[in-house]
Amino acid sequence: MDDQVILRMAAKWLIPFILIFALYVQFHGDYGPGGGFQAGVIFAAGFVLHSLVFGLKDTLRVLPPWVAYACGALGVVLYAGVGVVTMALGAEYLNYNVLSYDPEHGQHYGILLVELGVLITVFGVMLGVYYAFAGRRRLDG
Amino acid sequence: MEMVVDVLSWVFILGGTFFVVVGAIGVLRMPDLFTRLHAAGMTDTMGAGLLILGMALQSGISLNLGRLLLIYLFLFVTSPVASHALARAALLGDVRPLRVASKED
Amino acid sequence: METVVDITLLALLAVAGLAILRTRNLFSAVMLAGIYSLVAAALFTTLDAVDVAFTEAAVGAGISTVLFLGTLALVGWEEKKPAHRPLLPLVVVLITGAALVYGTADLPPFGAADNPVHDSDVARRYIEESPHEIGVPNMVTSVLASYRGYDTMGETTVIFAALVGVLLLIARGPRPRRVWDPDRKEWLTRWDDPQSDGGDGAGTSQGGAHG
Amino acid sequence: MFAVATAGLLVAMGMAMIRALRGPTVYDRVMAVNMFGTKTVLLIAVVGFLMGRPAFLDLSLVYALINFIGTIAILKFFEFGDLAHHRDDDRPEEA
Repeated sequence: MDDQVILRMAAKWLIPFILIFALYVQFHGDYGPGGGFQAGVIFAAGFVLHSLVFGLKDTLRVLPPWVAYACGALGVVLYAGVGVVTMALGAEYLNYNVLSYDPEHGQHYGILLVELGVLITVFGVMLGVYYAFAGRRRLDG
Repeated sequence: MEMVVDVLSWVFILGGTFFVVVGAIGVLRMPDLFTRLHAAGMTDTMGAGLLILGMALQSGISLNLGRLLLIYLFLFVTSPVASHALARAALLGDVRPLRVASKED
Repeated sequence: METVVDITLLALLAVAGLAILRTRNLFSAVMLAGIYSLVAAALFTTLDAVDVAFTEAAVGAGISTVLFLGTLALVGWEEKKPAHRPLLPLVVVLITGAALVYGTADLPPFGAADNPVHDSDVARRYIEESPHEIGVPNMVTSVLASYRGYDTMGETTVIFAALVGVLLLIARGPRPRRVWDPDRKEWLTRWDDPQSDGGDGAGTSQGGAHG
Repeated sequence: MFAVATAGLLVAMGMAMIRALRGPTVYDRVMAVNMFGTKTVLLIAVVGFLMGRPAFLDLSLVYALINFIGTIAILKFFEFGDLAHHRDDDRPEEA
Protein backbone atom coordinates (compact mmCIF):
# COMPACT_ATOMS: atom_id res chain seq x y z
CA MET A 1 0.00 0.00 0.00
CA ASP A 2 2.72 2.39 -0.99
CA ASP A 3 1.20 5.10 -3.15
CA GLN A 4 -2.34 4.72 -1.83
CA VAL A 5 -2.94 8.39 -1.23
CA ILE A 6 -6.70 7.98 -1.00
CA LEU A 7 -6.46 5.20 1.54
CA ARG A 8 -3.92 7.09 3.59
CA MET A 9 -6.01 10.24 3.67
CA ALA A 10 -9.16 8.32 4.59
CA ALA A 11 -7.35 6.49 7.37
CA LYS A 12 -5.90 9.74 8.65
CA TRP A 13 -9.43 11.11 8.97
CA LEU A 14 -11.00 7.95 10.31
CA ILE A 15 -8.57 6.93 13.03
CA PRO A 16 -9.34 9.87 15.37
CA PHE A 17 -13.05 9.20 14.87
CA ILE A 18 -12.58 5.55 15.75
CA LEU A 19 -10.68 6.40 18.92
CA ILE A 20 -13.25 8.99 20.02
CA PHE A 21 -16.05 6.60 19.20
CA ALA A 22 -14.40 3.98 21.41
CA LEU A 23 -14.45 6.46 24.28
CA TYR A 24 -18.11 7.18 23.54
CA VAL A 25 -18.86 3.46 23.72
CA GLN A 26 -16.97 3.31 27.00
CA PHE A 27 -18.73 6.18 28.75
CA HIS A 28 -22.11 5.68 27.13
CA GLY A 29 -22.09 2.07 28.35
CA ASP A 30 -24.03 3.14 31.44
CA TYR A 31 -26.95 4.30 29.30
CA GLY A 32 -26.92 2.14 26.19
CA PRO A 33 -25.16 -0.89 24.78
CA GLY A 34 -21.43 -1.04 25.15
CA GLY A 35 -18.83 -1.02 27.86
CA GLY A 36 -15.19 -1.59 28.58
CA PHE A 37 -14.70 -4.71 26.49
CA GLN A 38 -16.23 -3.34 23.31
CA ALA A 39 -14.53 0.01 23.76
CA GLY A 40 -11.15 -1.67 24.23
CA VAL A 41 -11.56 -3.67 21.06
CA ILE A 42 -12.59 -0.60 19.04
CA PHE A 43 -9.71 1.41 20.46
CA ALA A 44 -7.28 -1.33 19.45
CA ALA A 45 -8.96 -1.50 16.01
CA GLY A 46 -7.97 2.11 15.43
CA PHE A 47 -4.31 1.21 15.86
CA VAL A 48 -4.75 -1.91 13.75
CA LEU A 49 -6.08 0.27 10.92
CA HIS A 50 -3.06 2.53 11.34
CA SER A 51 -0.68 -0.38 10.98
CA LEU A 52 -2.58 -1.76 7.97
CA VAL A 53 -2.41 1.50 6.08
CA PHE A 54 0.90 2.96 7.19
CA GLY A 55 2.82 -0.23 7.95
CA LEU A 56 3.58 -1.95 11.21
CA LYS A 57 6.93 -0.21 11.52
CA ASP A 58 5.27 3.20 11.88
CA THR A 59 2.69 1.93 14.34
CA LEU A 60 5.42 0.41 16.49
CA ARG A 61 6.98 3.87 16.64
CA VAL A 62 3.66 5.38 17.75
CA LEU A 63 2.94 2.72 20.32
CA PRO A 64 5.76 0.27 21.07
CA PRO A 65 4.83 -3.28 22.12
CA TRP A 66 5.91 -2.79 25.69
CA VAL A 67 3.22 -0.13 26.12
CA ALA A 68 0.58 -2.59 24.91
CA TYR A 69 1.88 -5.27 27.27
CA ALA A 70 1.97 -2.78 30.15
CA CYS A 71 -1.61 -1.72 29.39
CA GLY A 72 -2.69 -5.36 29.49
CA ALA A 73 -1.33 -5.69 33.02
CA LEU A 74 -2.29 -2.21 34.18
CA GLY A 75 -5.99 -2.73 33.59
CA VAL A 76 -6.09 -5.86 35.73
CA VAL A 77 -4.16 -4.03 38.43
CA LEU A 78 -6.64 -1.14 38.29
CA TYR A 79 -9.61 -3.50 38.56
CA ALA A 80 -8.14 -5.45 41.44
CA GLY A 81 -6.92 -2.22 43.03
CA VAL A 82 -10.49 -0.92 43.27
CA GLY A 83 -11.26 -4.00 45.34
CA VAL A 84 -8.27 -3.36 47.58
CA VAL A 85 -9.36 0.26 48.10
CA THR A 86 -12.88 -0.77 49.08
CA MET A 87 -11.38 -3.21 51.56
CA ALA A 88 -9.18 -0.46 52.97
CA LEU A 89 -12.31 1.66 53.38
CA GLY A 90 -13.85 -1.06 55.48
CA ALA A 91 -16.20 -2.88 53.11
CA GLU A 92 -16.03 -6.18 51.24
CA TYR A 93 -13.79 -6.69 48.22
CA LEU A 94 -15.29 -4.83 45.21
CA ASN A 95 -18.20 -3.43 47.24
CA TYR A 96 -18.30 0.02 45.65
CA ASN A 97 -20.80 1.50 48.11
CA VAL A 98 -18.06 2.99 50.29
CA LEU A 99 -16.24 4.80 47.47
CA SER A 100 -18.28 7.98 47.88
CA TYR A 101 -20.55 9.76 50.32
CA ASP A 102 -23.57 7.68 49.41
CA PRO A 103 -23.87 4.14 48.00
CA GLU A 104 -25.25 5.13 44.60
CA HIS A 105 -22.41 7.56 43.86
CA GLY A 106 -19.98 4.97 45.12
CA GLN A 107 -21.41 2.46 42.68
CA HIS A 108 -21.02 4.96 39.85
CA TYR A 109 -17.36 5.59 40.67
CA GLY A 110 -16.72 1.90 41.12
CA ILE A 111 -18.29 0.94 37.79
CA LEU A 112 -16.44 3.74 36.02
CA LEU A 113 -13.05 2.64 37.36
CA VAL A 114 -13.68 -1.03 36.82
CA GLU A 115 -14.83 -0.50 33.23
CA LEU A 116 -11.75 1.64 32.66
CA GLY A 117 -9.66 -1.28 33.86
CA VAL A 118 -11.41 -3.59 31.42
CA LEU A 119 -10.89 -1.08 28.60
CA ILE A 120 -7.17 -0.77 29.27
CA THR A 121 -6.62 -4.51 29.55
CA VAL A 122 -8.61 -5.40 26.44
CA PHE A 123 -6.91 -2.67 24.44
CA GLY A 124 -3.46 -3.80 25.51
CA VAL A 125 -4.18 -7.47 24.94
CA MET A 126 -5.78 -7.06 21.52
CA LEU A 127 -2.95 -4.87 20.31
CA GLY A 128 -0.30 -7.10 21.89
CA VAL A 129 -1.74 -10.18 20.21
CA TYR A 130 -1.97 -8.34 16.89
CA TYR A 131 1.66 -7.25 17.16
CA ALA A 132 2.70 -10.79 17.99
CA PHE A 133 0.94 -12.20 14.91
CA ALA A 134 1.65 -9.46 12.41
CA GLY A 135 5.28 -9.04 13.44
CA ARG A 136 6.25 -12.53 12.34
CA ARG A 137 7.34 -13.61 8.93
CA ARG A 138 5.80 -16.27 6.76
CA LEU A 139 7.11 -19.64 7.82
CA ASP A 140 7.36 -21.68 4.64
CA GLY A 141 10.90 -21.69 3.33
CA MET B 1 -46.89 18.72 8.21
CA GLU B 2 -46.54 15.29 9.70
CA MET B 3 -48.20 13.87 6.59
CA VAL B 4 -45.60 15.52 4.38
CA VAL B 5 -42.73 14.14 6.45
CA ASP B 6 -44.25 10.66 6.43
CA VAL B 7 -44.82 10.68 2.70
CA LEU B 8 -41.33 11.98 2.08
CA SER B 9 -39.73 9.33 4.26
CA TRP B 10 -41.84 6.68 2.52
CA VAL B 11 -40.52 7.90 -0.81
CA PHE B 12 -36.91 7.96 0.40
CA ILE B 13 -37.03 4.57 2.08
CA LEU B 14 -38.75 2.90 -0.88
CA GLY B 15 -36.26 4.55 -3.21
CA GLY B 16 -33.37 3.39 -1.02
CA THR B 17 -34.72 -0.15 -0.94
CA PHE B 18 -35.10 -0.06 -4.73
CA PHE B 19 -31.45 0.94 -5.17
CA VAL B 20 -30.27 -1.65 -2.66
CA VAL B 21 -32.09 -4.45 -4.47
CA VAL B 22 -31.07 -3.22 -7.92
CA GLY B 23 -27.46 -2.99 -6.77
CA ALA B 24 -27.61 -6.52 -5.42
CA ILE B 25 -29.07 -7.81 -8.69
CA GLY B 26 -26.25 -6.03 -10.48
CA VAL B 27 -23.66 -7.66 -8.22
CA LEU B 28 -25.17 -11.00 -9.06
CA ARG B 29 -25.65 -10.53 -12.81
CA MET B 30 -22.89 -8.24 -14.10
CA PRO B 31 -20.26 -9.98 -16.25
CA ASP B 32 -16.97 -9.00 -14.60
CA LEU B 33 -15.50 -7.66 -11.38
CA PHE B 34 -15.37 -4.00 -12.29
CA THR B 35 -18.95 -3.75 -13.48
CA ARG B 36 -20.03 -5.63 -10.38
CA LEU B 37 -18.06 -3.14 -8.31
CA HIS B 38 -20.00 -0.38 -10.00
CA ALA B 39 -23.28 -2.03 -9.04
CA ALA B 40 -22.09 -2.48 -5.46
CA GLY B 41 -21.15 1.17 -5.31
CA MET B 42 -24.73 2.03 -6.30
CA THR B 43 -25.99 0.27 -3.18
CA ASP B 44 -23.51 2.02 -0.96
CA THR B 45 -24.18 5.57 -2.08
CA MET B 46 -27.74 5.83 -3.35
CA GLY B 47 -29.27 2.98 -1.37
CA ALA B 48 -27.66 3.77 1.97
CA GLY B 49 -28.03 7.51 1.45
CA LEU B 50 -31.76 7.41 0.70
CA LEU B 51 -32.49 4.88 3.45
CA ILE B 52 -30.65 6.97 6.02
CA LEU B 53 -32.37 10.13 4.78
CA GLY B 54 -35.74 8.43 5.21
CA MET B 55 -34.87 7.25 8.71
CA ALA B 56 -33.55 10.70 9.59
CA LEU B 57 -36.91 12.23 8.61
CA GLN B 58 -38.64 9.72 10.89
CA SER B 59 -36.38 10.33 13.87
CA GLY B 60 -36.71 14.13 13.82
CA ILE B 61 -34.18 16.30 15.60
CA SER B 62 -32.68 14.07 18.27
CA LEU B 63 -29.56 12.17 19.21
CA ASN B 64 -30.60 9.54 16.67
CA LEU B 65 -30.37 12.09 13.89
CA GLY B 66 -26.77 12.71 14.87
CA ARG B 67 -26.06 8.99 14.89
CA LEU B 68 -27.64 8.56 11.46
CA LEU B 69 -25.59 11.42 10.07
CA LEU B 70 -22.43 9.87 11.52
CA ILE B 71 -23.30 6.50 9.98
CA TYR B 72 -23.80 8.20 6.64
CA LEU B 73 -20.56 10.11 7.01
CA PHE B 74 -18.63 6.94 7.76
CA LEU B 75 -20.24 5.01 4.91
CA PHE B 76 -19.65 7.99 2.66
CA VAL B 77 -15.92 7.88 3.44
CA THR B 78 -15.28 4.17 3.87
CA SER B 79 -17.17 2.53 1.05
CA PRO B 80 -15.73 4.49 -1.89
CA VAL B 81 -12.28 4.12 -0.36
CA ALA B 82 -12.79 0.39 0.07
CA SER B 83 -14.09 0.11 -3.52
CA HIS B 84 -11.12 2.07 -4.79
CA ALA B 85 -8.65 -0.06 -2.83
CA LEU B 86 -10.40 -3.17 -4.11
CA ALA B 87 -10.36 -2.11 -7.75
CA ARG B 88 -6.72 -1.09 -7.47
CA ALA B 89 -5.73 -4.35 -5.83
CA ALA B 90 -7.63 -6.26 -8.54
CA LEU B 91 -5.87 -4.34 -11.33
CA LEU B 92 -2.48 -4.96 -9.73
CA GLY B 93 -3.49 -8.57 -9.24
CA ASP B 94 -3.98 -8.99 -13.01
CA VAL B 95 -7.76 -8.93 -13.21
CA ARG B 96 -8.40 -7.11 -16.48
CA PRO B 97 -11.65 -5.30 -17.25
CA LEU B 98 -13.84 -7.02 -19.81
CA ARG B 99 -13.86 -5.14 -23.12
CA VAL B 100 -16.38 -5.23 -25.90
CA ALA B 101 -14.52 -6.15 -29.07
CA SER B 102 -14.17 -2.98 -31.12
CA LYS B 103 -15.07 -2.88 -34.84
CA GLU B 104 -11.51 -2.60 -36.09
CA ASP B 105 -10.60 -6.01 -34.72
CA MET C 1 -42.18 -9.68 10.50
CA GLU C 2 -39.57 -10.34 13.15
CA THR C 3 -40.05 -14.08 12.76
CA VAL C 4 -39.46 -13.79 9.02
CA VAL C 5 -36.30 -11.75 9.66
CA ASP C 6 -35.08 -14.30 12.21
CA ILE C 7 -35.69 -17.24 9.89
CA THR C 8 -34.02 -15.55 6.93
CA LEU C 9 -30.99 -14.60 9.01
CA LEU C 10 -30.75 -18.13 10.43
CA ALA C 11 -30.88 -19.54 6.89
CA LEU C 12 -28.08 -17.18 5.81
CA LEU C 13 -26.14 -18.24 8.90
CA ALA C 14 -26.53 -21.90 7.99
CA VAL C 15 -25.45 -21.25 4.38
CA ALA C 16 -22.37 -19.36 5.58
CA GLY C 17 -21.49 -22.10 8.07
CA LEU C 18 -21.82 -24.88 5.49
CA ALA C 19 -19.77 -22.88 3.00
CA ILE C 20 -16.99 -22.46 5.59
CA LEU C 21 -16.99 -26.23 6.08
CA ARG C 22 -16.92 -26.96 2.34
CA THR C 23 -14.12 -24.65 1.24
CA ARG C 24 -10.53 -25.84 1.36
CA ASN C 25 -9.19 -22.36 0.71
CA LEU C 26 -8.61 -20.89 4.14
CA PHE C 27 -8.56 -17.38 2.71
CA SER C 28 -12.15 -17.60 1.52
CA ALA C 29 -13.03 -19.34 4.78
CA VAL C 30 -11.83 -16.21 6.61
CA MET C 31 -14.03 -14.02 4.44
CA LEU C 32 -17.03 -16.27 4.90
CA ALA C 33 -16.37 -16.18 8.64
CA GLY C 34 -16.62 -12.41 8.35
CA ILE C 35 -20.04 -12.77 6.72
CA TYR C 36 -21.02 -15.31 9.37
CA SER C 37 -20.18 -12.82 12.09
CA LEU C 38 -22.12 -10.03 10.36
CA VAL C 39 -25.22 -12.23 10.12
CA ALA C 40 -24.80 -13.36 13.72
CA ALA C 41 -24.69 -9.76 14.93
CA ALA C 42 -27.81 -8.88 12.94
CA LEU C 43 -29.51 -11.91 14.48
CA PHE C 44 -28.49 -10.91 18.01
CA THR C 45 -29.90 -7.46 17.30
CA THR C 46 -33.29 -8.79 16.27
CA LEU C 47 -33.25 -10.99 19.39
CA ASP C 48 -32.76 -7.82 21.46
CA ALA C 49 -29.38 -8.90 22.84
CA VAL C 50 -27.80 -5.56 22.02
CA ASP C 51 -24.71 -5.89 24.20
CA VAL C 52 -23.87 -9.29 22.72
CA ALA C 53 -24.40 -7.91 19.22
CA PHE C 54 -22.11 -5.04 20.11
CA THR C 55 -19.35 -7.42 21.14
CA GLU C 56 -19.85 -9.48 18.00
CA ALA C 57 -19.72 -6.30 15.94
CA ALA C 58 -16.53 -5.09 17.56
CA VAL C 59 -14.69 -8.41 17.66
CA GLY C 60 -16.11 -10.58 14.88
CA ALA C 61 -15.91 -8.39 11.82
CA GLY C 62 -12.71 -6.47 12.53
CA ILE C 63 -10.26 -7.90 15.00
CA SER C 64 -10.90 -11.59 14.46
CA THR C 65 -10.63 -11.23 10.66
CA VAL C 66 -7.31 -9.47 11.20
CA LEU C 67 -6.08 -12.14 13.61
CA PHE C 68 -7.20 -14.95 11.27
CA LEU C 69 -5.26 -13.30 8.46
CA GLY C 70 -2.25 -12.94 10.74
CA THR C 71 -2.45 -16.67 11.37
CA LEU C 72 -2.81 -17.45 7.67
CA ALA C 73 0.35 -15.46 7.04
CA LEU C 74 2.11 -17.97 9.27
CA VAL C 75 0.55 -21.25 8.20
CA GLY C 76 -0.37 -20.89 4.51
CA TRP C 77 -3.65 -20.72 2.62
CA GLU C 78 -4.64 -24.26 1.83
CA GLU C 79 -6.25 -26.64 4.25
CA LYS C 80 -4.52 -30.00 4.27
CA LYS C 81 -6.48 -33.04 3.23
CA PRO C 82 -7.60 -34.86 6.37
CA ALA C 83 -5.97 -38.24 6.86
CA HIS C 84 -9.12 -39.97 8.02
CA ARG C 85 -12.55 -40.58 6.53
CA PRO C 86 -15.26 -38.16 7.65
CA LEU C 87 -17.75 -40.98 8.35
CA LEU C 88 -17.20 -41.48 12.08
CA PRO C 89 -17.16 -37.75 12.93
CA LEU C 90 -20.35 -37.36 10.88
CA VAL C 91 -22.09 -40.06 12.91
CA VAL C 92 -20.92 -38.48 16.18
CA VAL C 93 -22.10 -35.04 15.08
CA LEU C 94 -25.46 -36.39 13.91
CA ILE C 95 -26.07 -38.16 17.22
CA THR C 96 -25.05 -35.08 19.23
CA GLY C 97 -27.20 -32.85 17.06
CA ALA C 98 -30.19 -35.17 17.41
CA ALA C 99 -29.75 -35.17 21.20
CA LEU C 100 -29.61 -31.37 21.24
CA VAL C 101 -32.70 -31.05 19.05
CA TYR C 102 -34.47 -33.52 21.34
CA GLY C 103 -33.39 -31.36 24.28
CA THR C 104 -34.94 -28.23 22.80
CA ALA C 105 -38.35 -29.89 23.01
CA ASP C 106 -38.29 -29.28 26.76
CA LEU C 107 -37.26 -25.63 26.49
CA PRO C 108 -39.93 -23.07 27.34
CA PRO C 109 -41.31 -21.19 24.33
CA PHE C 110 -39.15 -18.32 23.09
CA GLY C 111 -40.07 -14.97 24.61
CA ALA C 112 -43.10 -16.17 26.59
CA ALA C 113 -44.01 -14.06 29.61
CA ASP C 114 -44.23 -16.95 32.10
CA ASN C 115 -40.83 -18.46 31.29
CA PRO C 116 -38.90 -19.64 34.37
CA VAL C 117 -36.23 -16.96 33.92
CA HIS C 118 -38.74 -14.26 34.79
CA ASP C 119 -39.64 -16.10 37.98
CA SER C 120 -36.17 -16.54 39.40
CA ASP C 121 -35.35 -14.56 42.53
CA VAL C 122 -32.05 -13.34 41.08
CA ALA C 123 -33.63 -11.84 37.97
CA ARG C 124 -36.41 -10.20 39.94
CA ARG C 125 -33.91 -8.78 42.39
CA TYR C 126 -31.80 -7.28 39.59
CA ILE C 127 -34.80 -5.80 37.82
CA GLU C 128 -36.42 -4.34 40.91
CA GLU C 129 -33.44 -3.22 42.96
CA SER C 130 -30.73 -2.18 40.49
CA PRO C 131 -32.29 1.19 39.48
CA HIS C 132 -31.94 2.59 43.00
CA GLU C 133 -29.16 0.35 44.26
CA ILE C 134 -26.79 1.05 41.37
CA GLY C 135 -28.57 3.80 39.49
CA VAL C 136 -27.18 2.89 36.07
CA PRO C 137 -29.85 2.78 33.35
CA ASN C 138 -28.25 -0.08 31.40
CA MET C 139 -28.89 -3.09 33.61
CA VAL C 140 -26.37 -5.21 31.74
CA THR C 141 -23.63 -2.84 32.89
CA SER C 142 -24.74 -2.89 36.51
CA VAL C 143 -24.92 -6.69 36.56
CA LEU C 144 -21.56 -7.14 34.83
CA ALA C 145 -19.58 -4.50 36.66
CA SER C 146 -21.17 -4.48 40.09
CA TYR C 147 -23.31 -7.49 41.01
CA ARG C 148 -20.95 -9.84 39.25
CA GLY C 149 -17.79 -7.83 39.75
CA TYR C 150 -15.74 -10.89 40.74
CA ASP C 151 -16.81 -12.66 37.60
CA THR C 152 -15.81 -9.76 35.38
CA MET C 153 -12.49 -9.45 37.18
CA GLY C 154 -11.87 -13.10 36.44
CA GLU C 155 -12.68 -12.50 32.79
CA THR C 156 -10.30 -9.57 32.62
CA THR C 157 -7.60 -11.76 34.13
CA VAL C 158 -8.33 -14.47 31.58
CA ILE C 159 -7.92 -11.94 28.75
CA PHE C 160 -4.59 -10.90 30.24
CA ALA C 161 -3.60 -14.55 30.53
CA ALA C 162 -4.40 -14.94 26.82
CA LEU C 163 -1.89 -12.21 26.05
CA VAL C 164 0.73 -13.90 28.21
CA GLY C 165 0.05 -17.20 26.46
CA VAL C 166 0.33 -15.72 22.97
CA LEU C 167 3.54 -13.93 23.86
CA LEU C 168 5.07 -17.07 25.36
CA LEU C 169 4.14 -19.10 22.31
CA ILE C 170 4.99 -16.88 19.37
CA ALA C 171 6.57 -13.58 20.26
CA ARG C 172 10.06 -14.65 21.23
CA GLY C 173 12.69 -17.27 20.65
CA PRO C 174 13.52 -19.32 17.56
CA ARG C 175 10.87 -19.41 14.90
CA PRO C 176 9.80 -22.72 13.43
CA ARG C 177 9.08 -23.18 9.76
CA ARG C 178 7.52 -26.02 7.83
CA VAL C 179 9.69 -27.40 5.07
CA TRP C 180 8.66 -30.01 2.50
CA ASP C 181 11.20 -32.79 2.36
CA PRO C 182 10.94 -34.41 -1.09
CA ASP C 183 13.00 -37.44 -0.07
CA ARG C 184 10.94 -38.43 2.94
CA LYS C 185 7.72 -37.06 1.37
CA GLU C 186 6.54 -35.26 4.49
CA TRP C 187 6.54 -31.89 6.16
CA LEU C 188 9.37 -31.14 8.56
CA THR C 189 9.62 -28.46 11.20
CA ARG C 190 12.79 -26.41 11.11
CA TRP C 191 13.87 -24.32 14.05
CA ASP C 192 16.63 -22.31 12.43
CA ASP C 193 16.44 -18.59 11.87
CA PRO C 194 14.40 -17.89 8.70
CA GLN C 195 16.42 -14.78 7.90
CA SER C 196 19.72 -16.62 7.56
CA ASP C 197 19.94 -19.35 4.95
CA GLY C 198 21.65 -21.97 7.03
CA GLY C 199 22.80 -25.34 5.75
CA ASP C 200 20.06 -27.61 4.49
CA GLY C 201 18.68 -30.00 7.02
CA ALA C 202 20.62 -28.45 9.87
CA GLY C 203 18.52 -28.17 12.98
CA THR C 204 15.70 -30.12 11.36
CA SER C 205 13.44 -32.25 13.45
CA GLN C 206 10.55 -34.35 12.32
CA GLY C 207 7.25 -32.51 12.52
CA GLY C 208 4.41 -34.48 14.00
CA ALA C 209 1.76 -31.81 14.14
CA HIS C 210 0.40 -32.21 10.63
CA GLY C 211 -2.50 -34.27 9.37
CA MET D 1 -42.43 1.09 5.56
CA PHE D 2 -39.49 -0.25 7.57
CA ALA D 3 -40.78 -3.75 6.92
CA VAL D 4 -40.40 -3.18 3.16
CA ALA D 5 -36.87 -1.90 3.66
CA THR D 6 -36.03 -4.89 5.88
CA ALA D 7 -37.32 -7.32 3.28
CA GLY D 8 -35.36 -5.58 0.53
CA LEU D 9 -32.18 -5.64 2.59
CA LEU D 10 -32.60 -9.33 3.38
CA VAL D 11 -33.03 -10.15 -0.31
CA ALA D 12 -29.94 -8.10 -1.12
CA MET D 13 -27.99 -9.91 1.62
CA GLY D 14 -28.97 -13.23 0.10
CA MET D 15 -27.72 -12.10 -3.31
CA ALA D 16 -24.45 -10.85 -1.83
CA MET D 17 -24.07 -14.23 -0.15
CA ILE D 18 -24.49 -16.02 -3.49
CA ARG D 19 -21.80 -13.79 -4.98
CA ALA D 20 -19.50 -14.55 -2.04
CA LEU D 21 -20.00 -18.27 -2.55
CA ARG D 22 -19.58 -18.17 -6.34
CA GLY D 23 -16.43 -16.03 -6.50
CA PRO D 24 -14.94 -16.53 -9.03
CA THR D 25 -11.96 -14.35 -8.08
CA VAL D 26 -10.94 -13.52 -4.56
CA TYR D 27 -11.81 -9.88 -5.24
CA ASP D 28 -15.42 -10.79 -5.94
CA ARG D 29 -15.57 -12.37 -2.53
CA VAL D 30 -14.01 -9.35 -0.86
CA MET D 31 -16.52 -7.12 -2.62
CA ALA D 32 -19.37 -9.36 -1.50
CA VAL D 33 -18.18 -9.28 2.11
CA ASN D 34 -17.84 -5.51 2.02
CA MET D 35 -21.29 -5.14 0.53
CA PHE D 36 -22.68 -7.57 3.07
CA GLY D 37 -21.22 -5.31 5.74
CA THR D 38 -22.96 -2.23 4.35
CA LYS D 39 -26.20 -4.20 4.18
CA THR D 40 -25.80 -5.25 7.80
CA VAL D 41 -25.23 -1.67 8.89
CA LEU D 42 -28.45 -0.64 7.15
CA LEU D 43 -30.37 -3.71 8.32
CA ILE D 44 -29.51 -3.11 11.97
CA ALA D 45 -30.56 0.53 11.69
CA VAL D 46 -33.81 -0.33 9.92
CA VAL D 47 -34.63 -3.15 12.34
CA GLY D 48 -33.99 -0.72 15.19
CA PHE D 49 -36.63 1.60 13.79
CA LEU D 50 -38.93 -1.33 13.03
CA MET D 51 -38.76 -2.50 16.64
CA GLY D 52 -38.78 0.99 18.10
CA ARG D 53 -35.31 0.60 19.61
CA PRO D 54 -33.17 3.35 18.07
CA ALA D 55 -30.31 2.51 20.46
CA PHE D 56 -29.41 -0.04 17.80
CA LEU D 57 -27.94 2.80 15.78
CA ASP D 58 -24.79 2.64 17.91
CA LEU D 59 -24.30 -0.88 16.61
CA SER D 60 -24.60 0.28 13.01
CA LEU D 61 -21.96 2.88 13.75
CA VAL D 62 -19.55 0.24 15.07
CA TYR D 63 -20.08 -1.83 11.94
CA ALA D 64 -19.62 1.09 9.62
CA LEU D 65 -16.20 1.65 11.19
CA ILE D 66 -15.06 -1.93 11.77
CA ASN D 67 -16.15 -3.37 8.44
CA PHE D 68 -13.74 -1.00 6.70
CA ILE D 69 -10.84 -2.36 8.75
CA GLY D 70 -11.73 -5.92 7.80
CA THR D 71 -11.85 -5.11 4.09
CA ILE D 72 -8.55 -3.24 4.15
CA ALA D 73 -6.93 -6.07 6.08
CA ILE D 74 -8.07 -8.65 3.52
CA LEU D 75 -6.85 -6.53 0.60
CA LYS D 76 -3.50 -5.84 2.20
CA PHE D 77 -3.00 -9.46 3.08
CA PHE D 78 -3.84 -10.52 -0.44
CA GLU D 79 -1.45 -8.01 -1.96
CA PHE D 80 1.56 -8.56 0.29
CA GLY D 81 0.99 -11.85 2.07
CA ASP D 82 1.43 -10.27 5.47
CA LEU D 83 -0.18 -7.55 7.51
CA ALA D 84 2.93 -5.75 8.68
CA HIS D 85 4.10 -4.51 5.27
CA HIS D 86 5.65 -1.05 5.28
CA ARG D 87 6.36 1.03 2.20
CA ASP D 88 10.07 1.11 3.02
CA ASP D 89 10.09 -2.67 2.52
CA ASP D 90 9.77 -2.18 -1.24
CA ARG D 91 12.69 0.20 -1.55
CA PRO D 92 16.18 -1.10 -2.19
CA GLU D 93 18.60 -0.63 0.69
CA GLU D 94 20.55 2.58 0.39
CA ALA D 95 24.11 1.73 1.12
